[in-house]
Formats: sequence, C-alpha cells, structure tokens
Amino acid sequence: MRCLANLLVPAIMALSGGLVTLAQTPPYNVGRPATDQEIRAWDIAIGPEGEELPPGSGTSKEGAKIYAQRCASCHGPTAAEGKFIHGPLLGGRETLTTLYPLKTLGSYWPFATGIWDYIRRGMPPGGEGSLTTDEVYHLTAFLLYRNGIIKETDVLNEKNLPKIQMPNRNGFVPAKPEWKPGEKRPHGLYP
Amino acid sequence: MGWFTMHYYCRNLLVLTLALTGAAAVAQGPAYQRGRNATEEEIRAWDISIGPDGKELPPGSGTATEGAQIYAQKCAACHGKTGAEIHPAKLTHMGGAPGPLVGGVGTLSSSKPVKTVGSFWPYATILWDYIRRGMPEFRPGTLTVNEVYALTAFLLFQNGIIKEKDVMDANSLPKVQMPNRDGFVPPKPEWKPGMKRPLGYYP
Amino acid sequence: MGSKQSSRRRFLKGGAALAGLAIGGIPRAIAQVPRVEKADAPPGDSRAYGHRSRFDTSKRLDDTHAPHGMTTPIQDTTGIITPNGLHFVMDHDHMERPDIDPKQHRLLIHGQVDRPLSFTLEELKTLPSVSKIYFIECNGNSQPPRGPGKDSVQDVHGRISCSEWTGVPLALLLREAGLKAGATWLVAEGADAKRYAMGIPLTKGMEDVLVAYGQNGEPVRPEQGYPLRLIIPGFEGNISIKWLRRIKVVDQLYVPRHQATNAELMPNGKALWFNFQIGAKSVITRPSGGQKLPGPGFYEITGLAWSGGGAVHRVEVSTDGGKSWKDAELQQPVLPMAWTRFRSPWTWNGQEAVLQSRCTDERGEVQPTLAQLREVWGINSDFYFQDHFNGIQPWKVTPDGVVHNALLLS
Amino acid sequence: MDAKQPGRRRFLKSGAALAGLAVSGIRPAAGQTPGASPDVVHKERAAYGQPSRFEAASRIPAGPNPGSRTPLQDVVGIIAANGLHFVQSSYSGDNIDPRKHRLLIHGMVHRPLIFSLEDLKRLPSVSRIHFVECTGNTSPVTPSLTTIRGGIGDGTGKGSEWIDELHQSVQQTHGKMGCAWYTGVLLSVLLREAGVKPEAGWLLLEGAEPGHLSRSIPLAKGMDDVLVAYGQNGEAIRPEQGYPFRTVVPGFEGNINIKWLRRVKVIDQPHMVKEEINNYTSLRLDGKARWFQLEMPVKSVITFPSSGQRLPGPGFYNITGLAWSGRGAIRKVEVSVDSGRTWKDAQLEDPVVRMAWTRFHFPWTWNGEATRVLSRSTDEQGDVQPTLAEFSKVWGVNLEYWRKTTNFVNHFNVIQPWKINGDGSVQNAMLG
Repeated sequence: MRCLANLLVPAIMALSGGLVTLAQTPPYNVGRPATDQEIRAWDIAIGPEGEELPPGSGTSKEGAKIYAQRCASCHGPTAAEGKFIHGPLLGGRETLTTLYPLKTLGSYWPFATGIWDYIRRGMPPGGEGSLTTDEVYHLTAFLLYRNGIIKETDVLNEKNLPKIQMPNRNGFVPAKPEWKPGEKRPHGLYP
Repeated sequence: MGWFTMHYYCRNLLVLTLALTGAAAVAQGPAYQRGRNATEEEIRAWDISIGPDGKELPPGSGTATEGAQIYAQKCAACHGKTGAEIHPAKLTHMGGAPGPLVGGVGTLSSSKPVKTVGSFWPYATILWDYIRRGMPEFRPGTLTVNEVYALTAFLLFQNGIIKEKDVMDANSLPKVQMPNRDGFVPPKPEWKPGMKRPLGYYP
Repeated sequence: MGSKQSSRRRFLKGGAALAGLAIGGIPRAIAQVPRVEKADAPPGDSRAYGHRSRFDTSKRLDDTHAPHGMTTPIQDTTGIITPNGLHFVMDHDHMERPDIDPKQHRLLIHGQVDRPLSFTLEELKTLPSVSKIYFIECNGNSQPPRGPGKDSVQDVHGRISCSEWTGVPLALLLREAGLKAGATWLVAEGADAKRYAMGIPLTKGMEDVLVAYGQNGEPVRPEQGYPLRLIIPGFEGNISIKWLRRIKVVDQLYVPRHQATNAELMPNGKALWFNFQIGAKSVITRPSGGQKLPGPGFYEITGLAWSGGGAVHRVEVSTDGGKSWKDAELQQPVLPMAWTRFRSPWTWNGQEAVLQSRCTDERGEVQPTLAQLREVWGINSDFYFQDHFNGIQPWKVTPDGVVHNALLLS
Repeated sequence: MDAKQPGRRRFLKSGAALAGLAVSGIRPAAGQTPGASPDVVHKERAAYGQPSRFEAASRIPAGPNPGSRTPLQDVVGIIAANGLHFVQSSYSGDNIDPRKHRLLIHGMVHRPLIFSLEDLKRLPSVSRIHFVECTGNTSPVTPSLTTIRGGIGDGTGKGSEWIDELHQSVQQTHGKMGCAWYTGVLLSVLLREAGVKPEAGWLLLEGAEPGHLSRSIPLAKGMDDVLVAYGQNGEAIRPEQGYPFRTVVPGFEGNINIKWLRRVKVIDQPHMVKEEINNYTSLRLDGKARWFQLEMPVKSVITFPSSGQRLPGPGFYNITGLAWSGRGAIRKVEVSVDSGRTWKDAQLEDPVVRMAWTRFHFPWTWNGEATRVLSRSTDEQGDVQPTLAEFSKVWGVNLEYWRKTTNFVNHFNVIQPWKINGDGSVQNAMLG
C-alpha cells in the first residue's frame, strides 16, 4: 500500500508548534468576546494560591451542623468512616508506606484550596452548586479541624485558606509538575 | 513533536497475500486447513450461475408456445401483455416501471435508446439465469426448470430471434445468436490495474 | 460459570448504588466467542450499546432514485469514516433483505479450483485478517438533478460511504482452494432472495478484494451484508456483493444480468461494459447545497475526494467559478481507494461566489468539468448521465448566504 | 414477526410445490448443507441503522462506578464502534443542548472568547485517530476496591480485583479504553485566536457536567496536538463521550480528555484539583506519590485468543491484538507462544499512527499442548512493555504485593499472559 506522509500543506501547520504568544489580531475572528461577568460566573477553579476564592468566611462549628445535614449520610457521622466508594475524610497518617495506604484530606491532600474547590464544584452529589460560598468555607473549616490541621475556633476566609500548610504538602514527586515530551522512563512508566 | 512530524510505518502487512497476487494457478496444498471440503451435491444445489456457453444449464426444455401461457399468468401483470409495453407499476429496484423486454432494435444510438432483451442483451443464457434467479419479482426461485426454458423461448420469440416452435434446452439455448452480441466495448472485458483513462472515464 | 458467578457477585457487592439496574450474566454458548457477562440491558439502556445525542438529527434520506435506497448525510460526516448507522443503502433487485443467522451461514468457493471449500463465519475469523479503509460508491451516484428540486450534497452525492473493513483477503481463500490453470473470472453471489450476482476479474480478486465481516470495529451491519460482504476496492459499489455466500471461479467471462443491462450506452450505440473503476472525484460538503452562511467572514471549505484508481494526489479548490484554483490541504493519512478529506480556508466577502473542487489521483486522472465530459461524449447528449458521473460540482453562494446547486441539467 | 411471515410463508409454499425439482436447489430446505436459506425481513428504511439482532457484543459494567467497558474481544480493526466505546463517568450528557452550549477561553489571554458549536465548525479542522484509555485500565487494584476491600487498613489483604481471577476476560482486564477518529479544531487554533500571554504555562480544562471535572495540562501540550473534537467516527460525538464537544489529549490519561468541554483557562501553574491529587496519582512505597504522570505508557494485549475463549482444536490460528503508547507510535510488537521463552515479531497492520491503537497479527499453528501466549510492545521512544516481574522491580515490590495491597497503581502496563489449556480453553495467567 501507499503511504503518503507529510503531504500536509499548511494553513494550520504554520500556526502549530511553539509557545510563541501572539498579541496580534485573531487570525479568524470567529467567536465573540467574553464579558468579565460571564467569566466570573464560570470561573470556579481555585488554584493553589487561591486567587479565585470569593470573599466569605466559615468556622468549624458552623461546618459541623451543615456536615450533619448534608454530608453525613454518605461520609458517615464523623467523616472518619469509609462507606462504599467514599473513602474516609480523616486519618490515615503513617499509612502511606504500608500495604494498605489510606488517602485522606489530612494524610494526602497537598493544598487546602483543593478542598474548597471540590466541595463547591462537586458536593453534594445531585445538588452540586447548591452550597453558598460561606457554607463551603464552613465545611472546609470543619474538615480541616477534624483532621487536626486548624483549631476549632479558627475563622477561615479567602485570605488565610491558601496559606494553610497541609501535612502532606511535600509528599509528591516531582515537586513541581512538569511535562517533557519524549522524556525517557523505564518501561514507559514513572516509578 | 506533533502530528505533522509523525511518521507512518509502512509495511506490507500481507506479505503472505501479496506474494499470491496474480492469477497463476497454484498446485500447493492449502496453507491453513480451514473450511471443509464442499461435496458435489452441495455445489450442484448452489451453483445457479449460467455462463455464456451454458455448461451449468440443467436438463429440461420449453417452447415459446408454452412460455406464452406462463407469461400471461406470471409476468404480464408487470411487463405487459406482449413484453413490449412499459407498465405503470412502480415495482423495480430503480423505482420506475420495468423497461420493455421486446423491441428497441435500432434505437441504441438515438437520443432515446431502448434497451431490451432483443436490442441489447448479448447472451441468451443471461435471460435464463436471470429468470430463474430473480423472477417473478416477489417470488424468485418459484419457477420450474421447464418454465424457465419456456419463458426464455417466449421472450426470444417475441424479439424475433427464434421461431415459435423452436425448443430451448441446455443444448440449443447457448447457441442462440443475440443481435447485439457485438454491441459492447471492449469486446472482451478486461481490467488492468492502474489503467489511466481520459478524464477518468473511457468513452 | 465460575467466572460469571464471581464477577457478578463482585459487581453486586460494589453495586449498592446501582440498585435497580438489571445486571445479568449471559455466557455465550458458541465456541470461540468469549465467555463474558453483559449487561442485560432493557431497550434504550445505553450502557450496553450506546446511542447518539437526541440533539443529533443527522439521518439517511430516502433515495430519490431507488425505492429501497438511502443516502448518507455526507454534509454532516466528519473525517473520512461514515458511521455504520448512516452508511448509504442501495440494493439492486431486492425488496427484502435476508435476516441471516451467522451460525447457519456458509461461504462456498468452487468452480475452477482443486478443492471446493465451505467456510463457516467462525472459521473465517481464525484466518489472517486485514483492516482497510475503503469507500464504496454506487455507480449511479452524483447524477445531476434535472430541474430544480433536491439539490443538497446528500441528495446528489450521498450514495457513497467510507468504512474501515475487516476481513480475510479473498486471495487467501482462493489459494486455500487452489486455482486451476485457465481460471480468469469470478462470479460472486449473495444470499438474498434473488441471489444477486456479479462478475469480477480474477486479477482483481487476487489483488485486494476482502471477504469482510467487520465494519468500523463491529460486525458488518445487516443492510450492508451481515455477516459477510465482499469489498472490492475502487470498483463500483454494486459489485461488492452483500450477504456473500458463494464465489465461483470460472474460465471465461460470465455476464450476470445487471452487468449486461446496466452497461452504459455511448452515443454511437455501443455499450461500455465492465467499466468497474470509479473515476477521480471530489465534492465540497461544506458549504454545500441547501446550507446557509450566517454572514461574511472566515469559513473553512471542506469536502471529500476519492478515486477508484488509487490514492488522491491533489485537490484544488476554486472560489471564483473556476477562474483560479489553489491546492487544498489533504487530511492524513491519504489512503488508496478511501475518502480523502480536504480543507481550504476561505474568507467570504458577502458577494456571489461559486465554489468548486477538482481532484487529481495518483495516476494523473483529473476530475473533468461538465463541458469536458460533454466534449468527450458528444455535445447535446445527456443520456450518459447515468453512471460514473464524476464531473466537477459547483455550488453557488448567493449574497444572502444561501448555497445552491449550480449544476442542474435543463 | 410480521416482517418475517411473508418470507417464511413463501418459502414453505414454494418448497412444497417444487419438492424434488432441480430448481429447488436455489432454496435448500432449512438444515440442508451447506447452509439454509435465511428468512427475510422487509427492509425498513431506517434513517439510522442498528447492528444485526444476532450480534451480542456489548459493553459490561466497569465496576461499582457507573461506566462500562469495550468488548475488545469483539473489536476488529483499530476503531471501537461508537456504541461500544468505554464510558467511565456517571453523567449521561443527554441534556446538553448544542445550541446553548458554549466554550469559554479566558485567563492569561489577550481576548477572552466565547465559541458556539457552529463557530467551531467554521474554523480549520483536522481528523485524527487516537485512543483514549482510562488511567486505571488494567490496574490490579481499583480505587473503589481500595475502600471496599479493607482500604481502611483492616489488613484483610483483599487487594487485587482481577489478578487472582482465572476467568477475567480481556474486556474486563483491558476494556477501559477505546480508539476513534476524532474531528475538531486544534486547541492551538483557539488559543491563538484568544492570544496567549507570555506568563502562561498551563491550561485548565473543565467540563459542563455537574461537578465540572477539570484537569490541568501543560500549555506546550495544548499548543501541540490537543483537539477540541465535535466528531467521532464520522458523526457527532456521542453524549456519553462529551457531546457536543470534548478535548482529545492524545496519549494522555483518559480523564484528562475532558468531556462536555465548557471552559479552557490559561494559567501559569497547575490547579491541583481533586482528581489531580486523589484519583490519578501513584503512591510509591516510600510514601511519596507520583503526580502528573500524564502520558499513558507503552502497552499491548492479545485479544484472540484471550481468556474465556476456546480453541476448537489443534491447527492454524491468527493471533491478533492491539498495541498502543501514549508516547508515540508503536515500533514493534513481539509475540511469544511458548510462555515467554522465545519471542518473534508480529506483523503490524498499517496505518501505524502515533497515540492510536495498532493492530498486530501473528500466524500460529497450535499443536494442542498447553502453553501461554503473550505480547510485548515497544514504542518509538524505545520504551518496552515490562513483565510483571520487571514492573515489580521498578516499584521495589514482590509479586505478593499486587495480590494484597489496596494501593491502586495507575499506568499499570505489564505484559498480559493468556494460558491455553490442553482442551483449548483460555485463562488469565497473570500470576501463574
């Protein structure tokens, strides 16, 4: 059979490759500009530095009440229960090097912002997005307190949440995620 | 690193098959021993293809006279009383009426050519094969061998190719000379791989 | 049974959340078919076999030329593969299609061979197989409509589809049976009610013909010939026999009825027969007849090119009625006797424009214009517009953005 | 039934009338060799066709999570049929109206932009064939089982989902993947349209489903070969695969190929969302976890013969299977039919495409004795698929570890041995 490779001529090729940033006018002018308001409404991703966190605050005590109402049926009354497909949210420290490692917020998660992000994004199942901003802060505070990371009376807000040092912050390799195309690895896998 | 630099590894996967290309007869034994030998009886039951010299025609016979009666019963509803009509019924695969079976001689180079058994078909054996294989439209395979001979004879007679009393059988049918036998190009169909044609089409 | 039991148990154990879903293990009985459990899904449960979006309304249309035919919505097709559910259908001579139980189906190979053989489907599946992407095109595709009416690319050019076919090379089976000296032609026959048959040159049969049981990763669809179909790359579609049940090797040309009566008449009254190969051809599928451009600005012109004679070498696109042409980009991989997707950027200025594409294949065959075809076939003759029409298809974009077929015969 | 009646009735009628006549050979009675004449059905003019009613190939549940696996043993060629493509998400995608769905591109760009499906279809497009494989495909332990089977640390040692199961079919062990032709716009085209700022380094991709699954990918990948795909095997992307469009991130973990794409945010560092921490990391024995593994490693599996199938007897068989790598094209597949003692190159079927399934074939005449058949792939990077022993060595564990641990290891790409018993039955022989 014939194989014609690289017959590809152009239009797109010229655009491909490289990370050159372009300030020029858009090549095609298809799509419409997004407004700030639209972006705010959609931008629910919270990075490790918490820049996207909306103003608000919460405490563990308030969080305990919300947890009992909206979370305990799946995660168990104390959050230490592992029920069905939900692993426990607490405990597990010192288990990571055993045959039966237990990955929890306290033993595994490197950033507290991830907890806030995920509660707002995905909890509770079926009612995603129904929690208010403050409720998310409350629940985050509750889980951090139950994991022994903050005190029961600490008030969590958009400023101090990104600063919380999670116990397993340095438990990941490489320290800074990166990707090199074609990097050599044993058997194609990283140990 | 992207798609565009990708290289296709071109291999002749079918080394095996390619080595076989060409129509040379091979005397070697089978390579894979899959499939089982078909018996002669099985082959006879299935082999309904009739070639131009009629080797496969089964014993039997028929005349136009006999065929006329069968035609009236089983064919006229779609093809018309004489075979020369264009019936309004929309029954064929092309959605229109079946074309006429009779007539049309001399029209092929006109702007309204009429392709019929008499004006167009190159071998009489095709007629026998097709009647047995595909007719009647909604009950293919229900005609007896003699009925097929009779109908073939009838249509050849209607087209003025044989006489009314001529008996069509495995011996006589392949010898019938069809008027348009030489109306096809190339006379002996050939296919050559990679043949270039003017404008993608040869006139 | 053990495996079925344990996996079902395991599944149920973990499956509290899925209570209500009927999960039943159905072991498969016949040899060589894996013993796996499957979701005993009620109709409409897309877990076992998925459905498309209810918003996706792309569909086959009744063929205006044939009461049983259906055309492929090639204007909606992405890439070079036709989804199985949208593959065009064009059957000659049957009002019904056979409902074949694959366990009962056999393929007989006989005639000028040393060992007449009968194959079951399972036997064929144990033999060396290949998967190849090939188009199948009806020889009556692309007939220009006469007068206004249906002029979408689907109506005019929708009797073509392209799939990845998997099966056993016919050459392998013929070799297994052992060809006798003097063998020159094949007769292939289907298991449909009328035993539709076609003649094929043996040289082609030994070259690249497939006895296919797979279509785009799954079994050949019923309307495409389940469980077995002949795939004859680059030849007119009606020769790719569906529901294949028999190959007879013969020592001379057999002329099955359709190959005699469908031969194309030339102006001198002679007929061109066994004109197997599809010519170099292309059509723009977007923008195309019946579509509407929302306004001036950038558009990607895209379409499909193909040739029965091999790979597409080049596609040119004109946006000014044929005054100037420029090379379109060809989507890789460019495969012989397969669709080749081409693309060309275009910025519409809002004025009337005529869009056309022109294909050149690896043999150097160039897709002709209507005028060129007329020259070859004789001026004023239009009765040749029956089969193998491969003239360049112009689409006219009017200032309101509506696209019309600009190739209408009066 | 109606559809079948006329054909059957006709058959009986004609069969009786013509008994004994030569012409009845056209329609041999049922049960006669070499095959009975099939019934016929009136052809319905289906606007969208369906498979034969005789075909049983179907997806099976992929475990306690909603989702299902591709029947690899039934797949031919290198395309998974859209109806049989694996699913590993709970959202059906049924209710996303393409006319209302939008894609937002924002963050570190000069011009935040919103695209409709129609906008995307106007832009330059490409069609490419790529596999999508679940990160945990073939892993001996699944995340859910980690907790179900004593993941809390009860020490029961019930770790392995399949590794000790003789009868796990290839659909169960390897079925969390598919391969399809995807058509869409290169993400780089959209990013250039928006104008990426110099400080950008990563992208966040986010879906429109409840929960908005998101993943971070390096900008370099996004500018290279990532597709925003609206077509799958020639038709619109299926709802469960992300209709009206998804990202296809060639070679990367399946979960990164975000479905129902609604947003691409250009960022300077990964967002460390939950999936990047909990589900798609690999915990090593030293307690550190490998994250952002991104690329799926080199891998292959024999689909025929495979567990649960049966060889009817000695003789010729075409061993066939699939090989793939997230790190480029497959360069070589070797097959062993003597339990790994000797290896021979299999034939690779064209086209061999980067980050796509490659079909391999290996002719084999079985002598009827028990043996094991295995396949080993090598990709263009020179990465070679490891045996379980080699894989374990890299991880610093013994074989017992895989039987007992609840630590799920993603990117598990070890060689899959199938045991052919003397009676022709085939079993999973991963552990012996």
